[in-house]
Amino acid sequence: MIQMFHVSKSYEGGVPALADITLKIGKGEFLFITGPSGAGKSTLLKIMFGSEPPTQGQLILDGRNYIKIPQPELPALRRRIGFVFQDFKLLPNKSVFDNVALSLKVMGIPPSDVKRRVARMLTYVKLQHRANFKPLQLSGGEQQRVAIARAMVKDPAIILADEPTGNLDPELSVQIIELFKEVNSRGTTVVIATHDKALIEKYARRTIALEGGRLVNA
Amino acid sequence: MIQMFHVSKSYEGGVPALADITLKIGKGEFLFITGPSGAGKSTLLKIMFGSEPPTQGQLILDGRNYIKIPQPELPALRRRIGFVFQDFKLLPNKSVFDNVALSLKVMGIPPSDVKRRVARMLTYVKLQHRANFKPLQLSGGEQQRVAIARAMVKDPAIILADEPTGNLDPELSVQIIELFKEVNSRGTTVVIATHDKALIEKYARRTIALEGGRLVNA
Amino acid sequence: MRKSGSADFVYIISDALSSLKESKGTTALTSLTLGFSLAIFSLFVFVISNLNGVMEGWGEKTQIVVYVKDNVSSAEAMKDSIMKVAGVRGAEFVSKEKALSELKGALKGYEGILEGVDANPLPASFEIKVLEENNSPEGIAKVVGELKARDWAEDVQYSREWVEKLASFIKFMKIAAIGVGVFLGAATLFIMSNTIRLAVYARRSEIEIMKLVGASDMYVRAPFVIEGAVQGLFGGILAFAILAAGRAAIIGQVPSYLAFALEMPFPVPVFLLALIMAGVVMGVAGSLISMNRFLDV
Amino acid sequence: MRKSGSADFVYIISDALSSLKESKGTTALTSLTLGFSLAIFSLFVFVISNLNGVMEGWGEKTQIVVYVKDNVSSAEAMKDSIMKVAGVRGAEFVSKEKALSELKGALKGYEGILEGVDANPLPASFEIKVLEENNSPEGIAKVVGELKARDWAEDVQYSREWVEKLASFIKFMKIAAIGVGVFLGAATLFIMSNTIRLAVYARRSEIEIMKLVGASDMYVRAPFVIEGAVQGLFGGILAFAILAAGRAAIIGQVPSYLAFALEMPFPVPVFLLALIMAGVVMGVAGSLISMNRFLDV
Ligand SMILES: Nc1ncnc2c1ncn2[C@@H]1O[C@H](COP(=O)(O)OP(=O)(O)OP(=O)(O)O)[C@@H](O)[C@H]1O
Ligand SMILES: Nc1ncnc2c1ncn2[C@@H]1O[C@H](COP(=O)(O)OP(=O)(O)OP(=O)(O)O)[C@@H](O)[C@H]1O
Ligand SMILES: [Mg+2]
Ligand SMILES: [Mg+2]
Repeated sequence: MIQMFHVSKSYEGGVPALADITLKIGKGEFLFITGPSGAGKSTLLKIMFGSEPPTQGQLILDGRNYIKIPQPELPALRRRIGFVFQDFKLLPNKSVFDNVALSLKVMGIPPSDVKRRVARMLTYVKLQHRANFKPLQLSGGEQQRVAIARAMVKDPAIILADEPTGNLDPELSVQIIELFKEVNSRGTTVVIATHDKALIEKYARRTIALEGGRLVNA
Repeated sequence: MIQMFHVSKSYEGGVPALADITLKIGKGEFLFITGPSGAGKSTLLKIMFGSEPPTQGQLILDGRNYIKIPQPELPALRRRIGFVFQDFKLLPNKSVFDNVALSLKVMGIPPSDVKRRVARMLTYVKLQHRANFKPLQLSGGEQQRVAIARAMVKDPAIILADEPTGNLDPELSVQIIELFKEVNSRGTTVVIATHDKALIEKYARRTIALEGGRLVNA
Repeated sequence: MRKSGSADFVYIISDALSSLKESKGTTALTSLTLGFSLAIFSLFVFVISNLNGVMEGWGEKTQIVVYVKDNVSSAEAMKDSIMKVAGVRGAEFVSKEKALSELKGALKGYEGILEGVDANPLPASFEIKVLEENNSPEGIAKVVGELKARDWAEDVQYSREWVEKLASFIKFMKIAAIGVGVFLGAATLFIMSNTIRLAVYARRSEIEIMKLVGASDMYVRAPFVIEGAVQGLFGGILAFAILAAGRAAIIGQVPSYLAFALEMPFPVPVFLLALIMAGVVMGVAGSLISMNRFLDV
Repeated sequence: MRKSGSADFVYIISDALSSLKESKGTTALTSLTLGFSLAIFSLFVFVISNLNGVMEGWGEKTQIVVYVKDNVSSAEAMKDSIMKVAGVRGAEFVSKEKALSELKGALKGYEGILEGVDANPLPASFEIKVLEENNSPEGIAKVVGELKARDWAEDVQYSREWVEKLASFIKFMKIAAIGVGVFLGAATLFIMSNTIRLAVYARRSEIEIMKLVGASDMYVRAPFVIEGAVQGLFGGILAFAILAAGRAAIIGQVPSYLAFALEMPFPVPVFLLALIMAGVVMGVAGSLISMNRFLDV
């Protein structure tokens, strides 16, 4: 599903964020990425998502080989990937419902389906009572759950989640990971970047660790 | 130092976020606030900081009784309180150094002192090599540490930290809490809202828990 | 992998409309700026169109006078012959008698001066008007040359100085009008595009997020197109309202011999439509151009 | 608790300056808009000042003519007497001989008509100019009344129609100029304040964060004041440059008898300074007013 060969990334200003990453993630896999702050976890996820081009190396998504994913293909690719951003990236002027619905609307799903699926998804993340709130009227953890709902509602082929439980209490964190496990069991590839040792230990899935931009176990 | 009597808070739209909170935090105390997502932790901190007025009840800060803290007194109050915002609130156009320096500059500290103190603070949070970066060029955890540095650099009388380790790995989290402990041992009152059970257990300080806006143990 | 369905278009429009509601504030500010800018520019167009009319009127007054020999040809024959000259638009016969009575009028109060004069010494003449396109020093010279060749013509007079002065004045006014027009056009375009750019700039992160969620460029553009169109529509109507109100306020004060200055150069609906169209084109183009560089996410 | 130290002011200024660097983009856009708006408004002021000059020139031409009886008084005595009338600015004597030669000039080619005339039947006269402030139908009438009372005055003539037409024209032009001026002033003010408001709006979260970190209102305002001043400065200079360049481009094309239309109404440095001051005042006031509502955090 996702393969990387000798991928390196340096940001402008010469900061090396990733160095020589070779990695294979199979279809339907459930993978944790861990590592200290600044190790390159978010960068790795952004490269898979096509929002940061790698400086070197190659990326294979669905058997297609990319050096840099061309701009016109990005919308189609992104509709297949659910991304939970570390900083949420919610639209501040839209309600919780509309933020979640957006990722279905851009795919052209009919309105009645959208309504049903968004409502169900909000129930899963326990935000049904906040559907009409704007993001700035929510607590940190509530915003994070909106971001999760938006990524999952479209039943994507791949879910990339960047620190999805950083603002959630342990009980809720477990419930969210259970949600990820459930969609994973229906065939979705799930990649989660996290610091939460407790979760990694509890679920004991394949885990890769980054440090200073390098894989330290794979 | 901080006392609250029967404080309630309802946001516009009628959402009750806090109900009848009576609470006393002594000078030099170290307090954890915990509770599930949406319980009202951030709201409680914002009331102590004067950036959200309570709907009901009274607040005593330094022996002065406030119903609502008047606008002209806020700058002086805020210079005495270091606040780590859950969403960081960094100035996007200013460098890491300038973001941290700002909270000293607004107090009129001389430039040479500012330089020295900011540099030392950045070393404490392990960001000396990022001093000239802009916030958007930082990883999530790095941004969080800038926010922490900005709150601590001015040696405030009170530190209010909202989920300060949500984006940090466990080792770094411990180091940051050690920092808080150190300033606390020099007399600073520290209040930390956190979900991190491991930290709470490890440090075993006074902990209050909120649920649905109510204190469940005090 | 789902392909875009038929609901696409509906979403694009309905989302764009609801986004319009969310950004009422900046849309209103931008509409006002567009309106005022358009009003300034069309005030200029208005003044210039009417000035043009005045200048054409002056042009009409340029006259050539042919004094004719007594008893050589009939007035009708001479007039026919004059009208055949290329560039002549009209000719009016002034008889000897009329010439004398005009002189008497000019000497009013001192007619006595003419008492000793028995025979009428004044010649008859034709006052001639030339066509608009011949109303230049060269054009006039050509007509004068042809008229001089007539055997019944005693003398041909025209004020070379007046013709040249008028021509240079009209030329200057045209250059000045073009200069001011280009400046005002550039200024209003600039102001409008800057305003739109600032409004779009405030929403750059929205554009980024939409793209990250998988929206096509069209989906992201739609709200800006509709917003630009609405701004242009309101801007155009506002510009029209400002001008109409200004004209209404001033029209009672105008002495009647100056009323021409406030004539509408075009029919009112054409004017309104032109303003709206100008506003919409500018609003839409401005929005699209301004947002384009944020699309590359 | 530390009190604000002496470094305060230095920080406020230096931070404001570095914030200016960070927001170069919007500052440039706003400067351009300010510049163009100011240029539009001052183009109008420029045109109006010069038109005023022209109208005053016309006013000067209003003349009253007093025809005097032969051999009653000396020219000097009559002139002195005329100059004593309130409202009279100047009087020019036209002798009988000059009047006759002027008539001959008017009849050029047909002087023969006057051959039989021996005695000069034309009277001497004075052409009189009135002061600016008397240049109204009533003012003229008063002067005429006084002149008629002189015993050496044969007749006093003036064109009532011309005086009234001119007065109503000037009145109309003044109303129109005020109307257009008010409109342009309002429009440019509006455009500038909207532009500034949009630029400030894009930075509202910065203001909030500064306040949350404990910055005083003054500290938060300073960058906006300085930015507004810089925008105004550049805007004023730009407006001046546009006008100067436009004038330079057009001045070669102007026929000499129209050169007055391009005269600078004020000395150049005054004009530049006025534009800069207008820009700075608008920029600073606009910034402060726009940001104020975001300060309440
Ligand atoms: N846009 C950027 N420009 C320059 N450097 C960047 C940029 N984004 C990230 N970096 C740097 O790249 C390194 C890796 O960042 P990344 O966000 O991938 O870390 P991370 O593992 O997600 O950390 P965290 O756990 O703190 O979120 C960091 O040192 C960061 O400073
Ligand atoms: N500006 C607001 N307007 C309306 N409701 C709000 C606003 N801010 C917070 N709330 C609501 O108040 C409740 C408490 O929010 P608060 O941010 O205090 O929670 P929290 O304990 O910090 O949660 P988290 O752990 O998720 O950050 C939430 O249900 C939230 O939706
Ligand atoms: Mg990260
Ligand atoms: Mg919170």
